[in-house]
Amino acid sequence: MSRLAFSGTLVLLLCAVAALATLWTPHPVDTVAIGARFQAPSPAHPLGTDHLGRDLVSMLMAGAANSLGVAAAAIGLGAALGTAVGLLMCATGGALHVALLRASDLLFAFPALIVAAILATAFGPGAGVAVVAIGVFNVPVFARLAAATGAGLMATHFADAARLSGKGEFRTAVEHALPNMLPVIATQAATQFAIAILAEAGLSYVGLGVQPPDVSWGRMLAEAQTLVFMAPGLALWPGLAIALSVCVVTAFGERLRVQFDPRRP
Amino acid sequence: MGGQLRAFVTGLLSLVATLLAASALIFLAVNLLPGDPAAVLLGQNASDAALAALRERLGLNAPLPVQYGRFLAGALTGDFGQSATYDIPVTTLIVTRAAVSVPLALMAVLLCVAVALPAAQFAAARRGRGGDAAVEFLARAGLSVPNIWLGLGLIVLFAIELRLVPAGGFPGWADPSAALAALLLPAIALAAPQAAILTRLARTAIVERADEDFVTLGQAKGLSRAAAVRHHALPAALAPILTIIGLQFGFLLAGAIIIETVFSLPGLGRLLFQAVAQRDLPVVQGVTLVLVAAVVVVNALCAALARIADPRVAR
Amino acid sequence: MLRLDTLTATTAAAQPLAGISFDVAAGERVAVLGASGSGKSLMARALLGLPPPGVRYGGTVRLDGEDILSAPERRQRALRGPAVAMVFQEPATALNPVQRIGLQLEEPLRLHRALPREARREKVMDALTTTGLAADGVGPERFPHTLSGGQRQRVALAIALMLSPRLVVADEPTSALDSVSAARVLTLLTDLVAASGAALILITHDMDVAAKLSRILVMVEGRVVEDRPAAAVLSAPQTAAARTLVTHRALTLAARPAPTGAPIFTASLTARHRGNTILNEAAFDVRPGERLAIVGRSGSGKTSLMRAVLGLLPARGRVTLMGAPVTPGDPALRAAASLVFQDPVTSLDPRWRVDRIVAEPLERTGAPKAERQALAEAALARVGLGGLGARRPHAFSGGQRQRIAIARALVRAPKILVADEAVSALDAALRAEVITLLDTLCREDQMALLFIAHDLGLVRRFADRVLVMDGGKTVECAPPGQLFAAPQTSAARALVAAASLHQTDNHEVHRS
Amino acid sequence: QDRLVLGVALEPPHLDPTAGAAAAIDEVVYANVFEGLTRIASDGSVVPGLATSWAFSDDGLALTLTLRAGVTFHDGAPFDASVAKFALDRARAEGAENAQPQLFAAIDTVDAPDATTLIIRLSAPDADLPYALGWGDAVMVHPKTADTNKTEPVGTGPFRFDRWRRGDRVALLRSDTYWGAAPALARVEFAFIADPTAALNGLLAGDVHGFTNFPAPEALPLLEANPALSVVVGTTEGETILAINARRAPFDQLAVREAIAKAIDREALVVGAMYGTATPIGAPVPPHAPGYVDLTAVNAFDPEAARARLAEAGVTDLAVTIALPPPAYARRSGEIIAAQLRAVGVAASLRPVEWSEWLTTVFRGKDYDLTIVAHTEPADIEIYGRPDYYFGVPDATLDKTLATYAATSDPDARAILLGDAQRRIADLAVNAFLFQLPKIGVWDARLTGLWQNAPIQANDVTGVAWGAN
Ligand SMILES: Nc1ncnc2c1ncn2[C@@H]1O[C@H](COP(=O)(O)OP(=O)(O)OP(=O)(O)O)[C@@H](O)[C@H]1O
Ligand SMILES: Nc1ncnc2c1ncn2[C@@H]1O[C@H](COP(=O)(O)OP(=O)(O)OP(=O)(O)O)[C@@H](O)[C@H]1O
Ligand SMILES: [Mg+2]
Ligand SMILES: [Mg+2]
Repeated sequence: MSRLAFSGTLVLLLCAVAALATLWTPHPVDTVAIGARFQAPSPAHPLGTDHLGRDLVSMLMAGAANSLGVAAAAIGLGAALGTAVGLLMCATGGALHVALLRASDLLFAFPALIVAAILATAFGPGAGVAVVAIGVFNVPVFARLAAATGAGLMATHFADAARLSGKGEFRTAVEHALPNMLPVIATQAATQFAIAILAEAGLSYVGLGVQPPDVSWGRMLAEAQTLVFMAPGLALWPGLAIALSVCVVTAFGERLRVQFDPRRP
Repeated sequence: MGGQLRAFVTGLLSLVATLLAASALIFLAVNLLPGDPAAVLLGQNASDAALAALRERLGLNAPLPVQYGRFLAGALTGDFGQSATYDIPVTTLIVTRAAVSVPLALMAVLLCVAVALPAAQFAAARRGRGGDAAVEFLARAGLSVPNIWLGLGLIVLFAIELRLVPAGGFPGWADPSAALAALLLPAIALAAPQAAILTRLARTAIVERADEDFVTLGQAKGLSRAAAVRHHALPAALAPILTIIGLQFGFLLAGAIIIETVFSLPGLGRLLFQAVAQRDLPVVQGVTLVLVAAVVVVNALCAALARIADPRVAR
Repeated sequence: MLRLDTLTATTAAAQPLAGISFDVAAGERVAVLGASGSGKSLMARALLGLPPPGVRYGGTVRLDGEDILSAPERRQRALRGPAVAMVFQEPATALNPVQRIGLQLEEPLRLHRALPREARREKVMDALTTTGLAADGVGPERFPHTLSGGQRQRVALAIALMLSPRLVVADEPTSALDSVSAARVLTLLTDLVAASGAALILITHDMDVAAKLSRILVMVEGRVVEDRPAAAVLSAPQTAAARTLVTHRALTLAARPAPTGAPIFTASLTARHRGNTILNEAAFDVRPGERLAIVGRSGSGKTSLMRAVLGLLPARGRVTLMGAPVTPGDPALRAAASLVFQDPVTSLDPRWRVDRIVAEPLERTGAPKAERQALAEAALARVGLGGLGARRPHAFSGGQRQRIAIARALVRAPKILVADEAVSALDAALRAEVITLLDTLCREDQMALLFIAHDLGLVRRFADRVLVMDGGKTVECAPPGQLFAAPQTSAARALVAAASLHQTDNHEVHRS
Repeated sequence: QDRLVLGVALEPPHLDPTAGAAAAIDEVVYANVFEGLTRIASDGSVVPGLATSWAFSDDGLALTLTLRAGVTFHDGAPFDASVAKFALDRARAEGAENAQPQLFAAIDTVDAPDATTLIIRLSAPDADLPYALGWGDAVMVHPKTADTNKTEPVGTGPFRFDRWRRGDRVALLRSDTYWGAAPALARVEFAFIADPTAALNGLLAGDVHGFTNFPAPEALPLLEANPALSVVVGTTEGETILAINARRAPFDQLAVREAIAKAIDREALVVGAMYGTATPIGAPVPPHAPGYVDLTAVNAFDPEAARARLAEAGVTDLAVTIALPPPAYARRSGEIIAAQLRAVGVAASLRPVEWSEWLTTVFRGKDYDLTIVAHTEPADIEIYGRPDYYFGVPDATLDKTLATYAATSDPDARAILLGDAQRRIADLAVNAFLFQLPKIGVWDARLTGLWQNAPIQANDVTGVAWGAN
């Protein structure tokens, strides 16, 4: 199996667990059983239970759904909007181009956590806010990438050929620049996806991420902070889940990059 | 010269436009949020008269455009008004907090560069071999470990077990060595993921140039592979690396909230965060503006440095 | 002095060098020829013991009896520079873009000679002088990007010769240069190597260049298939590969009448870019069926003129089409004129099917889809690629791709075809194929052809008139015979002189 | 050693206790920098402060206080009756920035006949006035420095303000001009550490010597096992409630409110959210208060009964949102209560809010279903009689009891009235009553003199000293 296929399989596996968790977890995660908290691993609870008596395996599964879901939605949002803006920058010149460039720079300069804080106050913290905050932060990333890649593509002879066929800048950008930049975008998306998983954890840490009764790895980690000395597993497992999925997803992104590298032998 | 002056002026104008847009945006956003700073200050038992008086004193009763105009007029002279919560000039507040955030970000960037560039160059010179894979592994690990985890681990090890440095807090710059000690762990925790990112990006940038003929020419002149990469590929890759560092610095300056919280450091990030919670509009405005300005200026600076590093970029 | 014995190069998937053996005596000058991908560059790098990543060498490369490949790294480094030096193909990448050239010239001295700084400086200045750079006003403080391609190659040459090596390996040092610069670099290379008594291995695809060296090696798929004195190879090539290389230098074109009638197309254009004038009232006219060649040194504005005419580059001026004034980029003009780009790789969108690519110019004509399909298929058939429309560009060879580009240009039956170095990226066999096609089109369809070319041999045989450009101006326009016999302007004279350097007596022009 | 670093969770916005609601202000300056005429002792009793004695007139409409002589502010300005009159008049002025105007509501005029006599005349009897004068909101400030106290507090206390590094700490130094016995500590620093993890780390690393209000009860087993630390769990005046918006249907129905109260397992809550450090309550009076009645049996945990009550009220598919202010007790309780409500068929969702939003939306705007909050003011049962308070069920009986209670000064009669009020409130299920907020003290085992309980939100370090070992 190629390394790309291998890392791709791992990513799929991760997504499968997350998808499964939206339908089924071994134990419910929205009930509490204070009497059963801090249980050691047992056949019924292979990783034990948390501070509210919930099964840790079920929590990790449910957390996967939210953590990965938020990351995926955020990157989807950021990549779609960013690519659109980048394409628009490719297809336009003059004032509009400069305005878009500035707007994207401005977005980039804005501290992302503040955007999240403001959104959270306006709409109440939660998965939606996390998606928008992380997504917004990613818009300029993809916009820059799309603009830079697209600028090269718009200068190719096949773009000129499209212009000579009577097509406008925008149509040329959509028909020629867009399909050719997709590999680059996809590769970047994998890397940003990994960063988004970490960002979700960070948002949860400061209380702006997924809210109870929903579960996310970041929230689990944040809540286990003061318990590390007494119930280290509560911090260990979600931390590991984050680290491993970031690792798997970046590896996949790296493989994608190599795969699409024009210099590849 | 005329061209350069024009470029400078347009650059300045676009910076001002960016800041104006930023301030208008943040002003509107914070004003539309539910919540009232006067209510926070006076609490549950406050009388309506007292609330109204305080709102008047804080200038919250004026129409929004007037408030914004006042803010702009003040900002032009470096006066961002009084903090609604602390009741001291926002500028003073920013200066004291910047005394933590700026050195912290600088230390983190320095650490990050000091680790990432040699590692990247080491990996690039050994592309596809064991050393490269090891660096890639470490970089990926550095990126993957959640920041909170790393911070906590450092505290437990160095502050609680070994008692080498404090677990948090900031003693001020009166005693520089104590200040540096207090910033060391946070800087490391902050730098680690950035160093991982920079290592990977820098490695790619160097590798992209390591196959160019001029690097081979360096070897053809008798340099070893590593030396050829160091003397030729790295300098040629410096421009994009500097751009990345610029972006990272901006991020570290404003995005350190989590680390500031874990280490209870009085930095700009936490100040801003708290000001949003308390609807301390002058502080939110002032800090955001300063941060955005800093990011824009630092990026411009790095672009200028990149231009020096790579004479081709210069227009 | 140099002896290669069953040199092989192995990659994970293949063996691009399959056992090469030959000798080179001291002071000998050897040309290495071969199709693209035949292993020339890999062989060259073996002489330095510097495999590209992913490649392993086998066999031996002995320099005065000492095997470079198996020598310890330290020893290899000691040999690189003082014993063997190399000049790379691409002037754009051969020099470190962020280092002043003085430092780069000095580096071999710092590495291998214990000289004081002053002495090193002096040697650098000497090198700049002998390569004529000092005369061009190029000092050691310059950065590579401020130099022209030819000047950069001269710097690279100076670096290679700095330590007077016994062997100089030059990998296509002039193929990226315009003819004037190429001629200058080549003369300098051969002269300096001769003066220092070093042996030279020159990789080239230019028969005319090879003809001037003492020996020719022809490589095919990682093997040396022919290794004989230059004159022998040229006069009686023994292998098919060598024969192809030699015979395609002469092209047979059918006779045709001189074009007559009113100009179908005229233009006079001025264009500026960031304060620089790139086109300065550049003007031309062309008649139906006429082939107008546009020549000039690199950067003289040839491509810019073509792009300006078609509205791809903003320009001011006058353009008329069949007597009526049109704006550049006018739809009528775009309907009447088509463009074939220099590089077949970048002119086709790799993600599109070939039939869609060919039909693209028809999309805006309002023709129904079926009709567009049919036209595209017809155009593909016309360039000999009928029935292959469902494939994507990567499934075609370089020559086929260029034919696809031509099919796209032809699909709207243009009255004018503009070709920007449409054949220079092709090897000799493919080049002939494409030129024959263009020739047919001009004759049979009375299509006017504007073509940019560096290859003055081709221009002389193929053009009806030649337009010389210099510094964004059109400075001279005359039939080839007249121009080559009596160039009027200095720009034309320089071109003709450079061409004759290349041109050897055995270069025949067939016009049956 | 005579230096103490005390951790506190929240940073005060400023340091003038007479001009702000934040408990964090009192936690730094009360009794340390500023003193009132009276003072609340560690057992909650009223003891002499800058007034050495006081007495009500027979009709209860005048309070005469004798002031301590020879007291000066840290800047050398003398304290006398005219200063006291100024301080009180300033605090009770119309539109003053004082956060507790109700304390001074009964005061009509303040007179200073001589330097050490102050007469406060009332418009109605107010037995609690001496107690009220002990609040931080009633401390003595000097006319010269009153306006700058926010940033440079100048009081009469045993410690004077040294410096405040915002975001990090406030430092106090021993005052040489203090009228009383010099404190043992020469320097006291209040370090602001909001994050529970950071608090725990700071304690373990020895950066801070203690927390009077440690924010992470879950870490107590670890800290108790540490011989270098003392863990002292006490009580506060904070009754933690699940406030119910009875203005909004269907919470106007008694059965629905009872159902909500019965759905909550307080034992589990106290263990789950507070790690067993808190005491369950059944009414808004602290268990340590005189007149307390244990009413936890009223609407005790009974999910079946809760379902039945809901059915009785004809309420099906009840969906509620619980607004949660930032403190950890609220956020943690919210998660558990939401799960407990779900268990009886009430779809509970959570909305975390900042204090600013809580105050405007929930408290003043009364726009909420349920919210969890601790009412930390001492002896504050009167809020159940306020007609336009953010919670409350209109009830004439309760209003009458509370009014009589306020006007009564006889302790025994007060206890009986307080008992009636508690029972009525519990029966009406005005709110669901959760637990008395604990005060979790953790400090270096060598420290003596820190308060176990918090009858008032303050960290009086006057009597704190480092022990022998
Ligand atoms: N680093 C490498 N890894 C794998 N294969 C390589 C590598 N470098 C070259 N090759 C292969 O070796 C063969 C010979 O390449 P080489 O560069 O020597 O050709 P060339 O004759 O110089 O061609 P050109 O005229 O286009 O420069 C090609 O098939 C090429 O794909
Ligand atoms: N997009 C551009 N940006 C900057 N300069 C340009 C651009 N296009 C053309 N020029 C400049 O215009 C001049 C003419 O360039 P042009 O490409 O037309 O030359 P050319 O004669 O086609 O050269 P070559 O033979 O190398 O293709 C050059 O000096 C070039 O640097
Ligand atoms: Mg080659
Ligand atoms: Mg050109």
